[in-house]
Amino acid sequence: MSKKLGKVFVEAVTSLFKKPATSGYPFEKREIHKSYNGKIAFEQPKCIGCQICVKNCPAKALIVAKVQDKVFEMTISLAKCIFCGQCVVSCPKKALSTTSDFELAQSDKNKLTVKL
Amino acid sequence: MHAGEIEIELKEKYSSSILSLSVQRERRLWLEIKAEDFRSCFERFIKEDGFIILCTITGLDTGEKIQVIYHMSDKDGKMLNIKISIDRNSPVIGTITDLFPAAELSERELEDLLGIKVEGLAPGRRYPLPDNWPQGQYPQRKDWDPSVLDKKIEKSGDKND
Amino acid sequence: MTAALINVLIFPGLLFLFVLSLIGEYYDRKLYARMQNRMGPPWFQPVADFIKLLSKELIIPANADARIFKVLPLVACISTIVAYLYIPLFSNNSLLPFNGDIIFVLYMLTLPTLSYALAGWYSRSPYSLVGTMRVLTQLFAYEVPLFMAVLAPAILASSWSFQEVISFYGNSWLWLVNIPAFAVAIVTLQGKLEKVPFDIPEAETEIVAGVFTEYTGPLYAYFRLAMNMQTIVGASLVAAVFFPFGFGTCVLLNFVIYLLKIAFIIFLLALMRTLFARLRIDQMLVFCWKYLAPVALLQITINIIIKAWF
Amino acid sequence: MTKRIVIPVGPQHPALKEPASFDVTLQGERVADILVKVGYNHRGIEKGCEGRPYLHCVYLLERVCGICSHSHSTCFIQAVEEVANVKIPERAAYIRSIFGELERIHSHLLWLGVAAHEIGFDTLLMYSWRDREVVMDLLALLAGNRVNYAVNVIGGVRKDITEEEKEQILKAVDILEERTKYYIQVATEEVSFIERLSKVGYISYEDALRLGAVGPTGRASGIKRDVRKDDPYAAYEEVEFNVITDDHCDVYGRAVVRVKELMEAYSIIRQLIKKLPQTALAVNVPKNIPAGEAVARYEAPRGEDIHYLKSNGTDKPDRVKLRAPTLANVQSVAKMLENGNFADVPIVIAAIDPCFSCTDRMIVASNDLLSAKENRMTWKQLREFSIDWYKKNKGVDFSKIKKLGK
Repeated sequence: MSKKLGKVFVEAVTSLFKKPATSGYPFEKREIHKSYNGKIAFEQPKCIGCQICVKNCPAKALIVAKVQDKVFEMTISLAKCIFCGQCVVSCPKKALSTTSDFELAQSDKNKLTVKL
Repeated sequence: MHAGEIEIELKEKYSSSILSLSVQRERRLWLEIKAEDFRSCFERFIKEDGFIILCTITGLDTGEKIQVIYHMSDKDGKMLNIKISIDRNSPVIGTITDLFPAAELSERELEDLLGIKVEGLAPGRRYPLPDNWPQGQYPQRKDWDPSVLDKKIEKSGDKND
Repeated sequence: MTAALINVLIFPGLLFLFVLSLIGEYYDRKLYARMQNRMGPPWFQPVADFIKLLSKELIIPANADARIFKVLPLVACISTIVAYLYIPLFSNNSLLPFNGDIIFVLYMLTLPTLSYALAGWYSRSPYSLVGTMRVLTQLFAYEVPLFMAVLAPAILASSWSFQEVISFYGNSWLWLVNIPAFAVAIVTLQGKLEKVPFDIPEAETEIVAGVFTEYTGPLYAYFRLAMNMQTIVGASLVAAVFFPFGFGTCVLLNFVIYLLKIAFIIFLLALMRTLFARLRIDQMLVFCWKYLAPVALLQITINIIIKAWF
Repeated sequence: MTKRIVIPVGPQHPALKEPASFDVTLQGERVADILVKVGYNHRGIEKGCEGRPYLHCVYLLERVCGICSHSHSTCFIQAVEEVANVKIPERAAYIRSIFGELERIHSHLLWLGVAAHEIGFDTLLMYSWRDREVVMDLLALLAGNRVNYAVNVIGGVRKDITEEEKEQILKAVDILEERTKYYIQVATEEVSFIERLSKVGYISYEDALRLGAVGPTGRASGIKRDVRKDDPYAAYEEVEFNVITDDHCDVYGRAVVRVKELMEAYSIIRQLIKKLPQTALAVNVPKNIPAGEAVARYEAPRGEDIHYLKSNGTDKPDRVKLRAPTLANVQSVAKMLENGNFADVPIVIAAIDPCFSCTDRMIVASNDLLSAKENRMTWKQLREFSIDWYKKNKGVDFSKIKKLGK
């Protein structure tokens, strides 16, 4: 090994004049990929109420309830959801999809249970 | 040497102690031996058959017996899984920390989770359960009831306010 | 009397130094961040930190000696401020010049370090105890090279007073002779300020916060303040001794030149922080005595030879 | 100096990102003795698996650890597939390997940053974590998540890699390779870095073997073991790569092994992308797995990961046992620190790239049963205490402020 002093000197000094790699998050937002596993989106007309998503959900975050004949309502607990996307894969009618919405924090616990 | 050849060789060498031996696939050998012959066979596996690496020790509760599986490996990646069955009511095994110091944590895990008594294991801190875990509760046993814990939590009244 | 009070409390004493130290902290942190390609803190961050710490609960460990525990941060602050009063900033004269004020300032700057050591000792926590040991060991390592380096220019000027040193160099280029001593002074100043690569006494990943581990709330705020003021005072001291120029008649220009000088020195300190990993205490000792002390000695020898030659 | 002091490093300490306890007895600055205690992070995952369908187990095991999530889920699935006697499609094997290597890249870059931070070299930490974002973004693009990718299903994978994504992977790999070359230079040339790392945490070949060191920790002591070579899984039989070893036996050697492994990972990814076959992504595996047992091995970034599975013919496993690499490595820490400096404790611990979440796997939450003696405050009590404190000491009354969420 050949030893040198201040190996990162050049990089450090040039960094002074570069745009910072970080950004002021809540004010400046980064673009999120469309394929991001964020909050689940639900298309009500497609749902047939088969409950496969509920059964396959590893976190037991989903509830599908029958509102009236052939109309189903879905409730998700964002606190429980682990954003694995298993429900999207499981759905036989493709009624579920992922969105890139990831800013889901709430100061009120009750608001974490959302009707989709 | 192929797994098949080793199988034949092991069968000849340890015929008196082997209960069963099977080759699942290349590099996976399963072996069940008598618990009382374990120590002597184990030493020979290391010295004579080249299984010099101890991967881990698994303990499991089959309902009638407690089984302990020693997962050994040689330098080519062949795995020898040595299974012994012991009495469920007073499970006792001998330590192998004199051969593999690294087995210490695995053996403590057996003590904590299954209540196996490991003879010859030097005293030390328990692992992995907390120091104030109640006596005689072995979570990895099939008949262990986790509600022992739940009841106490309810009683204390503080539910994540 | 009023004038003296103003001098001590407002300018160039407490208030001015307080503001300058906060600006200095911001500048240092921003530079450090930008060199690491980060955004760095917003301008009000040092003030916000200070106010936040002041409003926090003060916890004094049960084992600690409460009286000394409370007094030490003030000792550190006051001795730093006192040192500042004796350094010429933007005229060739300090507020209260006397012969030997260089030595006095150096000793006043040693006091905060000793108060850190005592603070760690009286905290009675294992981390603080190790921190104390390290503070003292480190003090032995850098103090001698620092003294030698700072006094080398004074030796050439044959005086222990700032005023005479500055007027000796006058407008000549003789101060360039002292550049090796300047390098030693900057490195040892880093050691005095306990920053990477010499942040051994408060190495975060080893002993949590070293001597300050048990300090919380306002008392910790004062220690931090003392640390920040020390940066400014140390930089001013080095600037006064090694850059003895820019003391013209226009006060405003002098002020700007003074700011530029300490900005340059703080930049060097931040750069050093960026470039190196933390040394071990034994490596620090070896480094100081094997490399820095000989260089400082060499500088003194050179200065004596130059003096004889003139 | 004869007086000894015991310095607790952990369970909470700035040097450790996860709870583990190392009680270091010091004699001056020398380490006289060290007592290791792990187990703070035991979450009962092994037990938890017993009551869950296989599908849920995969997600649960993926959350054993955030950094090597793919390792644990792949290792478990390999065991399940062996018991069920399923052969996964080739493309699935390739995609698993690609994710495995991407994970190795982000783990090693993370380690480089952490190691630099432990020795106070924060600039290197910032640089390497900045560049780690490249691979994290790539993973977010490919899998939808930055960690816990959820690409594995029993019988194959869930996410495909399209042509467009291939381009992006290759582009990212090029950027990373260039940066890694720079880090190799920094790690092998920067004086202060080398001074802090070389001859620190020495463990000889024999000791490493005896204490069962695995992964980069073992390889830095010259143990040429790598499950990818010894017991190939996924698509590792199809690619060529070197097992990096080093004979420094110290922390410096471990750093060198890791940065060089990064270069191997880039080459593996390139080969895999080039050869990626066109087959189905997954085969169907029935819910009920036949009775049997299997042991699966996986070369996680930190070393060899082992999962044991026993099934009983239902849709739930009978016993799952996992051995994370840290469990094998943590026991050599005491040996490495013999006669070491106290200042070296953090870096030596960090050098095995510890992951105590993997190691422990269980803790019982709010276990009030364990002892009522301990002085614990509930959230409510804590709030009341703070209101009282501010009223008394600062004259501010915060009680009017409504509790969030009520």
